[in-house]
Amino acid sequence: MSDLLEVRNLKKYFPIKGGFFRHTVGHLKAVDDVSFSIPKGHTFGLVGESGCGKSTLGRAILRLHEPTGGEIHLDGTDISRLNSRELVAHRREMQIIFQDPYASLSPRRTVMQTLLEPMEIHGIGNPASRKEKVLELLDIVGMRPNVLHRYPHEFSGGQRQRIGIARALTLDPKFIVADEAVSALDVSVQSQVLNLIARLQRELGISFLFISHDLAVVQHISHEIGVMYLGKLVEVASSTDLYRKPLHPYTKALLSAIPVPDPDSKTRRTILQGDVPSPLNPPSGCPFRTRCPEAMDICARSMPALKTVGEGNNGLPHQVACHLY
Amino acid sequence: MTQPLLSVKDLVIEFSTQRGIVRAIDGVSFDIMPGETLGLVGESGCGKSVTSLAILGLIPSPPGRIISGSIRLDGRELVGLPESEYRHIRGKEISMIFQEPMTALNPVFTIATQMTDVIMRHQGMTRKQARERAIEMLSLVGIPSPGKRIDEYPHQMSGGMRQRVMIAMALSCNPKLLLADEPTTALDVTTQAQVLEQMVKLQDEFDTSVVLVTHDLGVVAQTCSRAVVMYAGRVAEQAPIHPLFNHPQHPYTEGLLKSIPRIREQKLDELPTIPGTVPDLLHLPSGCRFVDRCYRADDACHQREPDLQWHNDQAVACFHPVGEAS
Amino acid sequence: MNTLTDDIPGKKESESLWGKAWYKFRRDRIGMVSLGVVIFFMIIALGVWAGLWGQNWSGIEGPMWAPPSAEHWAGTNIIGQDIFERAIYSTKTAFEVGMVVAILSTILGGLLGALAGYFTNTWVDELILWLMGVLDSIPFYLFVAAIAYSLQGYAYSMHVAMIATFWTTTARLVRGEVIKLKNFEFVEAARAIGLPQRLIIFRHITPNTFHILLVQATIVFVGAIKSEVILSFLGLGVVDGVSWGLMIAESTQEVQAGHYSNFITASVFLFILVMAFNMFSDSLQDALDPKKVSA
Amino acid sequence: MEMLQYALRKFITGIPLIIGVTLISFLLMVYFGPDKTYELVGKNPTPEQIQEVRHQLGYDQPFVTRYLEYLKELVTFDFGYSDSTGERVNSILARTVPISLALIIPGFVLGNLLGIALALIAAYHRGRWWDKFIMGGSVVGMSVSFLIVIIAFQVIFSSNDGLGWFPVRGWNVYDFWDYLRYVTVPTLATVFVALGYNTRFYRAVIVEEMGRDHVRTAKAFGTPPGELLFKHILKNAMIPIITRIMFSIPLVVISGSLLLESYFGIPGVGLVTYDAITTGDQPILKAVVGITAVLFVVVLILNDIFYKLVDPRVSLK
Amino acid sequence: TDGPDTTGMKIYRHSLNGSPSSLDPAQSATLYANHVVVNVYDTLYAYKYLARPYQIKPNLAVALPEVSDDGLTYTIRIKQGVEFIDDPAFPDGKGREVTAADFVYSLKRHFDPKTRSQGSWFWAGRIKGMDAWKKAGSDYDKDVEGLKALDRYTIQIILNKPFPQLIHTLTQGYAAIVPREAVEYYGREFSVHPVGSGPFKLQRFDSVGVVLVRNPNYRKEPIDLAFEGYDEAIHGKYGIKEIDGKIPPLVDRLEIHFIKQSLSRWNSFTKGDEIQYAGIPKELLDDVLAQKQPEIILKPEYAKKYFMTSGYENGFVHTDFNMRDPEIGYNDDPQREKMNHALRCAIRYAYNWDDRNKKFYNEMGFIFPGIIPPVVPEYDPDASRETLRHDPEKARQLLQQAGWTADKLPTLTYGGVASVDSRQMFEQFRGWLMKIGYPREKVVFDSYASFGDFNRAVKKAKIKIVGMGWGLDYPDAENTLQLFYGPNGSPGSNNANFDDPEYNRLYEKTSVMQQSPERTRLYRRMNQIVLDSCVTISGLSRQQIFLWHKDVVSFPDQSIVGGFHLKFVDVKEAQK
Ligand SMILES: Nc1ncnc2c1ncn2[C@@H]1O[C@H](COP(=O)(O)OP(=O)(O)OP(=O)(O)O)[C@@H](O)[C@H]1O
Ligand SMILES: Nc1ncnc2c1ncn2[C@@H]1O[C@H](COP(=O)(O)OP(=O)(O)OP(=O)(O)O)[C@@H](O)[C@H]1O
Ligand SMILES: [Mg+2]
Ligand SMILES: [Mg+2]
Ligand code: NI
Repeated sequence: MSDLLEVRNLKKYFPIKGGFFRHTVGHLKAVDDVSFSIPKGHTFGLVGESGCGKSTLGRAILRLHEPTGGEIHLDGTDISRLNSRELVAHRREMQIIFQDPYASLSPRRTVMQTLLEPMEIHGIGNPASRKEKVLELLDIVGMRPNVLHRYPHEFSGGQRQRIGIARALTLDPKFIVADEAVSALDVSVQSQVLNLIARLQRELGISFLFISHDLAVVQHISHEIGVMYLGKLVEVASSTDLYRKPLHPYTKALLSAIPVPDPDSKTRRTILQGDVPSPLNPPSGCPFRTRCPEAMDICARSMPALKTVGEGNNGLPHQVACHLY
Repeated sequence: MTQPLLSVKDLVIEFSTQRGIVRAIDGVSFDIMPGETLGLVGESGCGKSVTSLAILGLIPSPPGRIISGSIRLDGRELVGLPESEYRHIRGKEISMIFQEPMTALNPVFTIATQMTDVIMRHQGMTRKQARERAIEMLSLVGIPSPGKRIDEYPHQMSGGMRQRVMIAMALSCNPKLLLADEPTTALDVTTQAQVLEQMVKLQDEFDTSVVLVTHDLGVVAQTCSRAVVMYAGRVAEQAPIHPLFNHPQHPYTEGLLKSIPRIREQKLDELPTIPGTVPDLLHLPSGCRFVDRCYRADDACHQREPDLQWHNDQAVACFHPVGEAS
Repeated sequence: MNTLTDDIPGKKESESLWGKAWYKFRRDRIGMVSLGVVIFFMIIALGVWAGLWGQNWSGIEGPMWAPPSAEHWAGTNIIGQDIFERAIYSTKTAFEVGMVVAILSTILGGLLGALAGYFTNTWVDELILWLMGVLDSIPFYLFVAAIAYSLQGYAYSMHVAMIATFWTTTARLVRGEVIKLKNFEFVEAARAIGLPQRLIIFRHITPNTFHILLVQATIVFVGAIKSEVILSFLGLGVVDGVSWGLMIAESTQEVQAGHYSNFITASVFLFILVMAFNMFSDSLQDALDPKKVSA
Repeated sequence: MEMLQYALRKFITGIPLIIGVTLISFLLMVYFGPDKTYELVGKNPTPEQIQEVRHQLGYDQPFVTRYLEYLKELVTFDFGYSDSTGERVNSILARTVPISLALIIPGFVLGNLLGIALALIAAYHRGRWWDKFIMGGSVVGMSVSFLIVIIAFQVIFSSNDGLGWFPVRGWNVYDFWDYLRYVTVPTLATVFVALGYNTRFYRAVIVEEMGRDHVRTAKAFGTPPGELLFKHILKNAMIPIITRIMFSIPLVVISGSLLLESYFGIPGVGLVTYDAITTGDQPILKAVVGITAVLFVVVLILNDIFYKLVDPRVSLK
Repeated sequence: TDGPDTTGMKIYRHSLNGSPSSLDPAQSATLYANHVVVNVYDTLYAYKYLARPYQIKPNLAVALPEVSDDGLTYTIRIKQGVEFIDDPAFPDGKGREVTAADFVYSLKRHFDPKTRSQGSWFWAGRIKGMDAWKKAGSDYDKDVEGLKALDRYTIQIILNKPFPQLIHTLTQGYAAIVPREAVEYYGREFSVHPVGSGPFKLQRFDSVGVVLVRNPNYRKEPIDLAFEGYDEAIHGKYGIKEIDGKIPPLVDRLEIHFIKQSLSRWNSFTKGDEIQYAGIPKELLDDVLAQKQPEIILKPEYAKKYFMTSGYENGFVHTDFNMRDPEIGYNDDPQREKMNHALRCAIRYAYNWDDRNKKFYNEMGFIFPGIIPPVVPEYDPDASRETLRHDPEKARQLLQQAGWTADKLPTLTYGGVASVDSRQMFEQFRGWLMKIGYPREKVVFDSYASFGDFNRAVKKAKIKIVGMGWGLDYPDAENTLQLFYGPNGSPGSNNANFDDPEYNRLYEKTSVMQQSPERTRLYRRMNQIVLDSCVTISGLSRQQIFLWHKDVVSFPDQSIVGGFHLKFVDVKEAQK
């Protein structure tokens, strides 16, 4: 199975301004040396706490943020080296679905305008064929054609999210970043949208980077899952492995913290102490050591590298960055 | 049988909006026993917050208005209570924690000012005593070095800490009832677990009744003893936690429970869903509010609204509860 | 397997935000009455413009300071011109000043505000902010006077000066709104599909500031009319024709001598229009408030 | 110390603003402003005489030289002599600015205080009768022209045709009682007009603040209405209020109130400025514009520092 | 209250409708400036307080000048022992004696560019050697042949050609005597720090007024009312007699308030003692006066409280055509020049003097043909009034005959300083022109926000029609006739840019003549030339009414020089 997307040592640092002349006095390492790959037709789930750099990673891959360093290979092309004109051409191949169903659609544009725009920009087809494509997309996301001339505010959150998905599909991308695409939805609608995404992926063979803070959601939809903590990937494994045999103490804590909708569930909960450290001055060594129940001396001194510790049931390697292993 | 601490009966609340009169709460009833934790669940917009605000007498008016019904605290009627008297109940007998830890605290005053104001007002302490009490409360909710942090401003704290401050503040006057409106929704799972645990612990300690408003059934399962499931301004089902999760009777509860994504050994190809969306309160279907999305609906459901029917300690508003032959 | 529906709740009223705003506005009684008054004035102005009435504002028709009569409804002024006729003609002047200043300063403010907001933290923003700061700190009268001199005899010098000073407020508002909007995900979505910046700004962002622009335009309109009165009083105002400001300036000496007609007529016209416009502007603001629209 | 450093940095970044204001104003003055020459030549001048006067005024110098000279004057705070009276510009300002301040401050303070008070009342009774009444009044206040108010008030309060309580005009102030007699009518007029705008603005700010979550929290903890309004809401609303007040200060200090001064015959800086504008008295204009620009920058800094005092979230960085 | 320590003082509160900008005598171009300058400085000569027509009397001079037979050499002796006020400008702070050299210095100042003199035109080209002195760099230590101090108290002036009006110029504020020490000590600020030897000294000066206080060292010269021209029939009712023999100045403190708004001024006047002197606002004339013609009479309620005098101004208002503009004045094409002449005359017929007089001058102005106003002896009461006739029919006829049609008519720019009055005057003017078929769009108001800008446009001959007023510097028609003398064209005082060879020749001839019937004949001939050429629509002398409180002993005059009467003003009661 070939990898559609390969991310190598991706970094995204935001400059911190300060001092008398408001020059850059330091960097906020939102994404720090992250590598992973996604095979064609696979979904890679990304979980982690708020502010750990998930969105930044997703956006850096699409070059909506300019990466500070690293390589991004999409279907053989190094996205990170394209100039702006080439980039526009490659935007067809990668798209994004956003979290906020209210903020992600242009409020003063009709569904029709929103869906036609990407094709117009890229000069795909003629007006008639574009229209046809729009209708086809609406059908795929399960909406009737009579919505075409309505404005976003006339739809419910779930419906908007579908329009957002349809927009991402207009250019027939190979790769889509879904950044918390279902987090803002009510549970009953959330599952509808999750089903839709899963179906699209199966039918169209698109690769997804599925970002969420909800492990349960990610586990359901992903083939492989990466756990992020303070800008770094701390564990990568196939979704079944990660749930069955979490290795990193953070992953364990994360899993046990998920409230299970079953009053009889008897899982032992690991309650983490303390708060997420500020990414502005991360702790030395392993970033998790300040909250880690199993921290050792070495953790303060060196940052453990992400290393493969075994192979899961479906041939995917299980990687973890922890001194315990 | 013990008297309920709080008893809500046939509450009806309307909002007048530009588009017309919205009946946000339409005949809601439930009781809370002393020391009990009651979950109030339902999807966005079903009226959870409005209900809890109504208990505190904080429905923004205009546009909101309590049309009818009663809310009794220890037998005392709260609906129609004048502001001047209500003020003495708020914070003292009933406290509230709000969802947004970022905005619920006043950004321009220190934690100390905000907490001591409340304590002084309701406990008649001097500022010094109140401050001591506040520090004690902060340490109870697990804030490290509370003596120092009490003089910080809200923005200097993380979301989880702020929420804990809110809890400390809410419990500082030993209220009989604590209303928690989605207290952890805005927090990360790990923080959420911390805060919830803290809350449960303190509740035991202070023997406070809690109404926990949430849309997360997982949270309910782990913290509540009983739950009320609301749908579009009405109570759909009300039951102790075990029967509710194991034998839901309302098709909505059932659908809700099924569609929650949970970590499963065996991955499902497709998550079960409830088709459709929550109806707009201005354009409710005739009959049962859930009728358009219900797989068990028949003509009767289209014609009449079902009332809440009690079976032992479980109540359901459905003509064809799950488990009955349809 | 597709169990999705697309029932749109509450779509009866109207399709667009503007439609909704209009729907809301229609129910606002004060708003409708004030709009009526504004339209009434506008018709007067159009009539003058089309030559239907108010044409004889400069002719010397009657005696000095004639009292109101059937012939001269509001009497005559010192040189025997018909005051009512002049007040009517001034309505046109007021609308001309108001319209020109409101439209142009709104366009300018909207444009520069959007650019500044979109390009925050770049030199574009710095430059525009600098310009706004500079224009705001030059004393208004110096500005107007200087421009009035520089465009000596040019009928629109007052307009130019007002536009140059009034646009900054609009621009600041728009800039703030654009800063807010550009962090919305739909902007990022537009970037993700490869939309050029120009289109992002003018197709996706600026349309969302139209409500601010509209309200701001009405505020500037009122501001322009009121400034005209003071400028005309100082001799920096309308060059040709007559305006309420000029009439009031003429009348300031007369009032204490008991010739109130000029003063009252011009003041009443001015007051009613400004008042109606203020109320209209308020109602419009309510109707267009996005928070309230989406309720 | 942090404050001082901040102020210094802010001031340095304010320099482009000062340069911009002075450059543009000076350009306007030099190329578009009135020509003082023709005020100074006699009734029957010869071309040579006109040339002489231009030379005396420095009009024959290149623009750059004149502008640099201006900057030097600004830095040394010495603006030379008025082209009209020949008096030192500094002594003119020292004489007139205090009078303008004495004239304006009561109205300014009262207008803002009353505005806030009325706004609080209106916001507290939002949507009810009081609110409608106050807001109606403020629309009326906003709709009347200042000019008309001044004329009307002078007739009503001062002239013998009206009540005749106050002097018609002048500024013969030697003690506090004189001051009250002369300042009352101008103050009433100012307050009348300012109140409309202020009340409206402050009400909007307060209403916005009332809708915030923390206000609801305070209510939920039984905060009495007075404390809610004056402690919780007002302190939070201070930022826009301070901004509004601060930014009107430079204009008040330096531009005075032209209309009031000319109508009430008060020898303030507004009149001096206006005369300088219309007669092209460049030394005075240079001083006024320069000082206004500097004041603006100072206000900008002070404003940020006040923010910091009011709102702990604001950092000066 | 009037400030600290005014109790026991005699205070007179005068008012003016405008303000001076400079108190430097060399810049005392306005009436307002003269009000102050002649009261803080001394001039060699002055006009008698009460005698009308004006008569010159010696002031600082001992007697009238001795003039040589050829009219070129003037010898003037000045009083001894007169001292400047004490001032830090003097080495020991004590005022020193005024000498002949001070006068020489004061006049030379006008020819020093640094002085920015506005009055040098009086003497330019007339004093022997002055131009050369200026060319050589205005060095005060160098002598001027025609202007010398023969000794400490004797001045000698030598002219290039006779200048009969010279003595009049020496009464002006321009000719006031300033000490060199003060000029040099105060530099540019001399204009706000007057140091003179006049009856008063300055205490305060700002844009709303001046405060002068008595100069205690002013020379003690008792008033001789008979010499000043007292006439019981005219002055008796004002109680002036009682000042006879007293020593001026008669008040301790003289306040002059500058109040531009006439109603404000009136309200202040009627209020009580805010000010004690004012005019009547034109809007209120009917309320205040019982009768306007032939004699002006106050209504009893005002007559009870106030004294009043009236008289025609020493000057007149007129409207000039700019002859340098080819569309209305001289033109290379003789045919067009003829048409322009017809056009100007037609406009003059359209002009309605009575209407203007009624609406802007209270029907009290004096309308006369031409440019010799009634206050000068050369005025001709029997001149034809044809050129004053309002006849729209005739105007239309003239236009038609000359071949003018509505679309051919040039656009007329009517210049003025932006003020309500000038605008209304313009609108009235346009109204008249519209009545003779002039399209409204073709009559344009060219408004200027300041006098300086308006003056620039006038001096650059940019405006077609200019409404002007001229205040006589001295009562001699020469002062108005020079307004149409060709070489005085813009930027000089000849705003019409009239340039007629015969007129110019006659002007040059009369300018050196002493008053005589022959000169009067020639003056009238020049007047006729101006009228025939239709270069100006002229003129009207305004009626002036002065009112003052009855507790003030005064006979106000502000027609010539301005303010010279103030040292004779007395008040009955001191401040309590
Ligand atoms: N444009 C930016 N400039 C500076 N810092 C930024 C920027 N965008 C993000 N950051 C910082 O980078 C870090 C990672 O942010 P990011 O939005 O990627 O987190 P996230 O994991 O997506 O969080 P969430 O779950 O809240 O969406 C945060 O600390 C954030 O403050
Ligand atoms: N201020 C208000 N004005 C108008 N309608 C309101 C107002 N507050 C609440 N409502 C109406 O009441 C209904 C219930 O709102 P409520 O806030 O109780 O929902 P909720 O269950 O708390 O939802 P969420 O999970 O989103 O907080 C909403 O549908 C809304 O239309
Ligand atoms: Mg994110
Ligand atoms: Mg809620
Ligand atoms: Ni069970």
